[in-house]
Amino acid sequence: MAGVVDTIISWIFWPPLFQLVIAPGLVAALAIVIFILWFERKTAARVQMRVGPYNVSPRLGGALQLIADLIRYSFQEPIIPKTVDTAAFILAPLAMLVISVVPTAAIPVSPLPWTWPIPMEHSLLVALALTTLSPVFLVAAGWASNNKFSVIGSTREAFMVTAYELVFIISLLAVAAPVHSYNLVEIVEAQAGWRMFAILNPLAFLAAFIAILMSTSGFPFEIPESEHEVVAGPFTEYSGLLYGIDMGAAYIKRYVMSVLLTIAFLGGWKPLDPQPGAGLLAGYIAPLVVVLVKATIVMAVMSFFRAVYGRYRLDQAVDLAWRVILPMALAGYALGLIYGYLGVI
Amino acid sequence: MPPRPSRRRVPPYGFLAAVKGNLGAIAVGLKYFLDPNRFTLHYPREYIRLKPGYRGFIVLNKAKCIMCESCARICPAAAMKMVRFQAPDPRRPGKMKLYKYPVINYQRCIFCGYCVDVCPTEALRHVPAHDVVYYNLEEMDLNLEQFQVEPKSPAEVEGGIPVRYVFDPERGLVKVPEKGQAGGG
Amino acid sequence: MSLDAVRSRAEEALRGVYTGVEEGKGFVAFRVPAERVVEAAEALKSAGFDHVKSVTAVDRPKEGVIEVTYHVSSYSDPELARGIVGITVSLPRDNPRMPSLSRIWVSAEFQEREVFEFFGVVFEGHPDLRPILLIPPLAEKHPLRKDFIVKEEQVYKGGITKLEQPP
Amino acid sequence: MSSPGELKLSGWEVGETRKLPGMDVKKIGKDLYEIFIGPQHPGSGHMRIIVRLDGDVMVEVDPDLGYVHRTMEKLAEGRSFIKVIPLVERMAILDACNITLPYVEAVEKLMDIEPPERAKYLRVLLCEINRIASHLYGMGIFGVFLGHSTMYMWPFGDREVFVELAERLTGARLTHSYPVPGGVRRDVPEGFTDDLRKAVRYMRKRLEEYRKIFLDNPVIRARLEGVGVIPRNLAIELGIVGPNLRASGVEYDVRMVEPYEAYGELDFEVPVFEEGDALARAWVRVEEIKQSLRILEQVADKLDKMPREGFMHDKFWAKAPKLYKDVYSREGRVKLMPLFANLKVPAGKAFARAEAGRGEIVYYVESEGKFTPYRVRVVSPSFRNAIVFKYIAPGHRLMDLPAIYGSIDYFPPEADR
Repeated sequence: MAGVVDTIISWIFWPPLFQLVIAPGLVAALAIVIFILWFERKTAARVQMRVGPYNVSPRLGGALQLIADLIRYSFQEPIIPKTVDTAAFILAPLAMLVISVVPTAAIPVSPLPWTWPIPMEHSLLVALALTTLSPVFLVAAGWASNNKFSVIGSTREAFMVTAYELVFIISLLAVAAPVHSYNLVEIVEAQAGWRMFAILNPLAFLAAFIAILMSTSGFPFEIPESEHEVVAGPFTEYSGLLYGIDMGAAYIKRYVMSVLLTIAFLGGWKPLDPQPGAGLLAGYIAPLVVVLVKATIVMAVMSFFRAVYGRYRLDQAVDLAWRVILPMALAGYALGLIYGYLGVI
Repeated sequence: MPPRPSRRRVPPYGFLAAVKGNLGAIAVGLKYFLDPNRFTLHYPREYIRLKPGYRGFIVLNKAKCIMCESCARICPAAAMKMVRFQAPDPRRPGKMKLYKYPVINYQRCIFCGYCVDVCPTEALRHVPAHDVVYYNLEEMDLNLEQFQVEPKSPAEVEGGIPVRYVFDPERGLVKVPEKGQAGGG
Repeated sequence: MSLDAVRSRAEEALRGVYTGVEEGKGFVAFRVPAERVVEAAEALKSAGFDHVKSVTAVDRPKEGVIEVTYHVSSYSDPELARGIVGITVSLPRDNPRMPSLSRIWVSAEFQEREVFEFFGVVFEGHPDLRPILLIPPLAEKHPLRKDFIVKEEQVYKGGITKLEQPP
Repeated sequence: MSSPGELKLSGWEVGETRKLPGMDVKKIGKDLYEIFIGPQHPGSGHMRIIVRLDGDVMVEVDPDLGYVHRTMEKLAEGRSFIKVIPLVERMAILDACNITLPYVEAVEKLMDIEPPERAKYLRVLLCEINRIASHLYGMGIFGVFLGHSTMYMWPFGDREVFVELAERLTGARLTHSYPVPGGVRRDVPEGFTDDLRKAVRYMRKRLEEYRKIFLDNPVIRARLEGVGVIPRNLAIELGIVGPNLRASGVEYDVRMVEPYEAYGELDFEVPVFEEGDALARAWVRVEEIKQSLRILEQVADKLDKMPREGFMHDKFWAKAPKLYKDVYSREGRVKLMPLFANLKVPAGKAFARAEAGRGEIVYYVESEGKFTPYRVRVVSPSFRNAIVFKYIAPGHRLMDLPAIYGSIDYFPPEADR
């Protein structure tokens, strides 16, 4: 009997599956995204003299509102207009969702080799490469919608890609330089104590943070789906579950990038230091929880910005990215090179 | 001193001001995040105890009505109209008399209060209720009997807590639960 | 400068063009024949009356005319701003046409479109003369003319009910 | 399955219509893209803006008004003079007193009466409360057009303070129908001036926070600075009104050039900005709120000192029965004499103007000596500002359209009348 349980546990916690589907992959992503959406609405409400979602569960402060929304989206009729390119219209959001989660397969959550889904040597590069895929499907969704606002929205997204992609990659490479490795585990292990890269290299950290905001259209860069100009941007024609997936995918992308940011800059699982031979709980679950909590805090800060900022104009955002953020990322990279040359880490 | 123009310019803005602007905006946001200032009225659970002067629903006191038609004449939305009855005159037996009383159609009423203000005998008055609900449009066209019944706020009927808002120099409006018997106003 | 001074400035500018003066409360209007209205407008504009506050048309079926009044005043001259001057044109009701003044006062452009749809006054030379507020089928009826009648409800409701005893 | 790829692009003339599955496509010009913003669009209000884009730059903007048109000028011809007040105030219910006041003044000019002193101050009081509420509303809409949701909620929340004040004064939150020919309909209730001073103190504090979170916010600065510039001579040429005019450096405010009611006796400034861009228009509104708060304080002091009498012209009130005076002394409510229902106004033509929240509103009232006006012409501030879309917006990027729209504080129901 015990053998069966062990087998089932080992199946569930088989890293390639667990990592991608449960945590930090799809299931954890959905849970955290639901929490973050609730948090975002409550935060905005607190700042804005309102109460926010409340009536669904007054005792929990309306925490079940998002579940209710999810149910509503699931049972709403998905309307597919006659004029859309049907296959692309349906496949784009689904592909976007899947592609958004995929980078988690390359992100380690524990230093122990048996928890890695794939052999780690250049995991930073793999994760970075995988995060850059989803804009293609956003553009496809807008183009397939055959709606003027959607086309404008997806064109804006295409412009934004030129703004954030380079910044994000360069600023993350700034942590690889001092460690002399693309291996995320080694990058985390280098950040012992308070020697986090966020503190050692704030320029690169800030650049990466802003790049995440840009890539997931968070304020002040909520440009592709800016409601007052292009209705919902690429998602104007979507309804029902497909719309829910569209919206969820952006947040899941933000979540995945936040996890990557946590690993690269915020010391990953760092207060914990699982030793070889640690069990499932101490060696896998506990570091995972630490990573997720840190990533959630990063996302919460991003959510708070919704209450403080408006949105930039498209050309201003691109201009800002190339003129301020990119030099900042390059300076961060240079700083990383200096650290690497001096062997500070 | 009479009004006069004053020419100004928008304060200039540089890089340092932009950094300061970012920090200032985030600081103000954080201030309200930690100490929110909410005016929200949780409506069916709470309701506002309206002030005596509020221009709410209108009720007729038929005993005071002198059938002068002023209210129906001044009504800008043609919501208030006179209904006419021919009935025996109690003072002069055997003679018929034309009675005229106002009725109101809440589909059209805009609550301007002209009728109440123009009534020379105060036969019409406002009641402190503004959230009365009707199930269909026909019900909103009141007849003479219905016009004399004082409508009640559904929140009050369902046991909501009456509150009132008081002014505060720090927080704008502060919601204060009001003790006391129902009705009033 | 008092209001009379504003008036005399306008009178000076319009000397020889206007055919009559009409005193209103809060404004003074000069009657101008339709052929010379452009001349009058140019004179007023060069006298400092730089914008149109209202293009007011009044339908007078008894006299068979539509009167169009341009109420103008000044932003740039604080003295002229105190008063309002009108130039009034009488147009025949069956074929009201007059030259557009929106070339001289751009601020009249939308208001001339409004008068066009509500009264049917055709402003010749207007850059973009189409209905602005109404849908085309309604604009063809020219609703602000007096022969477009809007009926309002009356004071009484229903007939008289007979009762056995007083209500 | 259909695909847009069926559209053949070769040899397609401008103006020619071709079929796509489910739609007809017309070529409007080389490299032009036409989008219809509104009337069912989150950023259009009750109007449509037809925009032609070349790339991201607007080349032609055509405001299409009239979606909430009610033909008030026609309706006014059919109803007696006093009934026109609740009618016209529906074009901008959040600015009700300012909008109706010039009409009342025009009728008063025709009747040759002037309201007594206290009534003038009471009108100014409500006008300034309305002006603040109207500016706050405009700033809220402006904020959300720029994606700044906090700047949407804050002014709307703080507007509640002034709406509450107006409710205590008049009994209605928005459509006050407060001024009537000869005077006003209510006197200030007990403790009102203290509440007013508290509200003024609160609003002063809040304006500082608005500045921090909105006007000094780098994102907002970037969006507004140099956008939608209306130079002084163009502003005069287009005949725009109100804060937009004053943001372009024109010193024109009806309260200043032709002081009506009690404005001539009050001490306040009319802020004028030089730049003429969207940012200056936002600043003008904030500065105007500050001046309105100043006026409110002065009016509160003045009302406290004044005896509680003289809220209606003697022509109407001298022969009032005892009941009327009782109601007034008990509730502060001014009862209307029954003759108001059939007010006969002497024949004549009157023109009146006032500075409403969004700018100058003018009325032309013509009476033939009957119970109903012969002609009521009203030109509202938003209607005069609508021309900005056509002449200022082209040349900007599409993303500037909400910034321009919000900055001119355009309010479709007011423009459509």
